[in-house]
Amino acid sequence: MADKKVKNVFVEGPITPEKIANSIAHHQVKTNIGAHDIFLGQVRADVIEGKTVQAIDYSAYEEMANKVFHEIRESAFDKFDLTCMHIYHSKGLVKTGEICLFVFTSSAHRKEAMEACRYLVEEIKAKVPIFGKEVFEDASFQWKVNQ
Amino acid sequence: MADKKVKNVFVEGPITPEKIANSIAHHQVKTNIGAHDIFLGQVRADVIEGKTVQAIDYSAYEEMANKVFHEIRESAFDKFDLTCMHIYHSKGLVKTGEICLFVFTSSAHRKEAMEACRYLVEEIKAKVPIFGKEVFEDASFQWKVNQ
Amino acid sequence: MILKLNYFGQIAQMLHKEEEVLDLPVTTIRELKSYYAEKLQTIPFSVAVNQQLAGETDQLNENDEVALLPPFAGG
Amino acid sequence: MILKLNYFGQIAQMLHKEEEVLDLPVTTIRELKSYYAEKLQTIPFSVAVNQQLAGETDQLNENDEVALLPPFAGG
Repeated sequence: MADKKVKNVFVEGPITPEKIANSIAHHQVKTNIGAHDIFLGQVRADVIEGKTVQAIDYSAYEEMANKVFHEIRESAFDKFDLTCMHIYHSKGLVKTGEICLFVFTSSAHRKEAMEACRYLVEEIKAKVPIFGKEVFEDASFQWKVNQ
Repeated sequence: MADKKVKNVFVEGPITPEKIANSIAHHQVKTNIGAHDIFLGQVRADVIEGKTVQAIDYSAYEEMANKVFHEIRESAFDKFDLTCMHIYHSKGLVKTGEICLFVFTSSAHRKEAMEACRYLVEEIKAKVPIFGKEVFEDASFQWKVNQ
Repeated sequence: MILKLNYFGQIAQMLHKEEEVLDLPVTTIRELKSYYAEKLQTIPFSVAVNQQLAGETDQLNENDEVALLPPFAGG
Repeated sequence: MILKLNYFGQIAQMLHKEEEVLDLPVTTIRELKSYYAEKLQTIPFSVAVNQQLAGETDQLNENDEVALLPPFAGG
């Protein structure tokens, strides 16, 4: 079910639990699915030199990012026997405790769904031009860098 | 945050997307979490000798199953640096497309959450005394066996 | 030896009951398994004693809660 | 060579702009990188040309869309 059209992965602000529930519910008609794996990235209240992160302000080179997301999706469909795959990433402000990344893989069997999900998360972290400003309580900030 | 009390893991009937959303929402106050991994088992409409599965009727040796779930939880807390862990499994009838297993791990970092989730799913499939009757459209059935 | 027996899934279906108390001529899990092997024909099963999986050479005790467990299907 | 430059994140912040068109004395990514290295000081960056990550020896062409990308932070 690889889809050739480049989709918009970005969501303004946090990804809500309701959006995740709706996405799960939409898959209940696909009765060839036996396993879903969902990865959620949540903004952490890290303490850096005595100051606590309040939010991350995400920006991206959106047009390129959506193309890279598309390439990552296509390569995952090639590597793994998946029924469905969905990726959403926040742009703009996401507060601590809120969700900024939602990766959703579905397959007949658990192994494929789990391996694909992990692959996608690593690829996204490494390859997509998304930038994050960690904003502290006193409105100072620092630029986040993925490990 | 290992919990010594044996919890009841069983839910009557399918696990709803709303339950999953609520569970995610409850973790938004835990701002030391950076990554969640969620595994969902969904009942597949397998075709076996020309007959299509309509539902799985789950039963369990419940008291022992809850103890085994507890042991699996404790061992996962020992092995992985987790903030939270939740497991729910259906009993009774779960129709195709509905969710019968919900495993939810949370950690500061993605690696721990993902490895723990995978560990839990494998342990659950191998060790918990849960039984499933695959019911076909003509009301005949066969007993499911985990691979 | 008096044992409280619990049957599950396909085994309960085949034996037409979920539990019974029996006085059985067995003292180990191996003996119990061979006692049931013929009743259960081709159904593979494991045995739990007092809600713990038991090994072949484990001893049984009077009034133990014994469960006959067909293959697991959780998830 | 006329290039359409796009700056992101920390780079946009440091240069006080998100885009500009410049005529730069560079023909390869390596030359472009050394041109910007001193402006951007310690910020590591990669370069995308027409929305594809570019290698050091890639050639630039007139009117290319060039993006300077600081370290990624998605997820």
